[in-house]
Amino acid sequence: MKIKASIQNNVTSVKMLIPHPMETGRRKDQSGALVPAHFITEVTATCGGDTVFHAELGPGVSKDPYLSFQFDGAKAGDMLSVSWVDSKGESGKGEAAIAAM
Amino acid sequence: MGISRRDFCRTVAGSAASVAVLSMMPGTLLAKWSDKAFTANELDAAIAAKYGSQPIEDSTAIEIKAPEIAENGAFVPVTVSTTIPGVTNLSIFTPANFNPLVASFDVLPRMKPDVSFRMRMAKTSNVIVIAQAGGKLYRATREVKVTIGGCGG
Amino acid sequence: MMNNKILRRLMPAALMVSAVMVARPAHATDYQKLVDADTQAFQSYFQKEFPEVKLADFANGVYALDEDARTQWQEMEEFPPYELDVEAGKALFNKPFANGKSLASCFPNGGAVRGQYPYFDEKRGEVVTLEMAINECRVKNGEKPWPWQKGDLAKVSAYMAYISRGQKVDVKVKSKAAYDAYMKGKKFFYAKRGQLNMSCSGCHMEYAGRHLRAEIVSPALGQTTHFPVFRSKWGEIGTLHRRYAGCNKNIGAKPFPAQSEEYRDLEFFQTAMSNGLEYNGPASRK
Amino acid sequence: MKKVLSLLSLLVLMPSGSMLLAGGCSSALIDQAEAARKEAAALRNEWRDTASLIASAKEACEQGQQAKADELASRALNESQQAVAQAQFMEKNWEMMIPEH
Repeated sequence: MKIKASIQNNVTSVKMLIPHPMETGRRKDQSGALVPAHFITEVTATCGGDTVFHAELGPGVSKDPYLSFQFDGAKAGDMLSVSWVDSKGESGKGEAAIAAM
Repeated sequence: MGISRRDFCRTVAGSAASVAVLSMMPGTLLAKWSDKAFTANELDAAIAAKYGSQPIEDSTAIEIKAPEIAENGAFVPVTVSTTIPGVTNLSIFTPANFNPLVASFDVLPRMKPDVSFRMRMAKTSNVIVIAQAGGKLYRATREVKVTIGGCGG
Repeated sequence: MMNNKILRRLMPAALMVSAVMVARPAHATDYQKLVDADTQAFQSYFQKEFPEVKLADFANGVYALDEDARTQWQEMEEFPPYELDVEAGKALFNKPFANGKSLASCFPNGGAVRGQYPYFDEKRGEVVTLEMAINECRVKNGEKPWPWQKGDLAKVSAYMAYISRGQKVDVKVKSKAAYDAYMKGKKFFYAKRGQLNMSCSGCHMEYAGRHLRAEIVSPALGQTTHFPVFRSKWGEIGTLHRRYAGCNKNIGAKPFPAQSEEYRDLEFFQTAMSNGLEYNGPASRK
Repeated sequence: MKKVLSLLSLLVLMPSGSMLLAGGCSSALIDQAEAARKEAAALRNEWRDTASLIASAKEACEQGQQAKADELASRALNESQQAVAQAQFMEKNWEMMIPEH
């Protein structure tokens, strides 16, 4: 996954792109068979021991989900950790240092 | 417009890390996913499953930034923000989708009630945002027209 | 309808065309000069059509012409979906072949060579595109070529375009053979084809910026600068020739294979028409 | 999809002689349409649906649906002839299509 985190006026802006098919379970493949549902259900971000972001997603979120949020109380150089789990129990994780703007 | 590669943050996504996360990830996190709300097929049922049945007040303090005409229903950029004090959750619904609940964001203490993401829209429909604050529910609605792509490349 | 259109244009155009054809200079023909004159006329067509749009902005396609679409596009560009492809393309570019070499060993300047393609290879007597060069490098090193339209080839092309951003489009036409290829591309661009009797120019010049059903038609100027593109409709990254094939299908013509002579000549012509603009691929499109 | 395409092209490529042997189907109209399609293809101006129209015509012919086969074949023939005329016209006149401002 790709994460961009930057801080300006004490507000940290986070943007992320998570490679994931986000299959709705309602799409048919070329042979006409239904592709089983497979989508990210939860995304969590932590910084300095605090959970600063928690989202629940459904199959209505676009393929390769893009998520953006803002939070307070971090400083440049702090690490932001992001993790996700999906409907099959698979998971992923990424990290980024918060850059000064 | 060019984004320098140097601006990209260092990312770690090794398989070892993934395994570690999987084992660290408490089962409660998975169980917590609001399955009833996400699998509901009707808007009202999805809202009720998410928040319980209670009155919803229309609010102008919720802003939905979304295109008037979506370039493509597979990637509709949406930004949701609110000035309602004490908001703890922002959820986005669209009634025309098979599952109306699209995403639900908890507004944690350090977080701003301001999120962006990209959603799928099956056809022209409303984007409905419910904000939860102090046990009350607030709602804003915005229509997005969805057309089918063709000669725009 | 065909006849109307011709009658409308027949007289002045025919005279001009024959004047050009008849005027044979005594010394060797300066093909570049002929091309440059075409480029100038082509670009001035768009500048007259859209006086408020800066020339360089045509590299941004339809988003140069439509505000609402531009806003959405800019939101996509906040964190464009092709960044994942650029990253994957970089890995593929540096990944060793079975013989220990890699794509990186075929291209100078770390692969930042987008600006050198397409070009006319005088020895081979044909137009060489970037995608072609990538696959030829693979074959030369004993690897199988990638499929032309999407996937790994498009990802590597996206990476190479990305690290080449800002390079100037500068297609050179120096010989009779190169000019012949250019003219084939030019003919392809202007000739009507298919069940709908439509041409590239009919839509992307005469209808650029206007609505075709719910779509706003993109201008032909700058179209080749931003490929490959992540197209929301595809849900993935794809090459210019994939888009050409899609356009041909839309007008009821049988598409040519990607990297066919037809599409390479078309790319050659179309890119020459954008001479002076900057390469800005990859891009996201709807 | 690929399979369908190659099947189609097989059908199209199959000479009418072998069709006779295989299905006992013969149609002058189909042969004419196929010849015209080839002419358009040689001019690099084949239309999108011609080949599949011919394939459907052959299929109908094989199944003894002569009227349907003729209808499809004449559509294909008409398309091919238009495609040839279009190519010939454009060959001479394409430069007049260059829009002027």
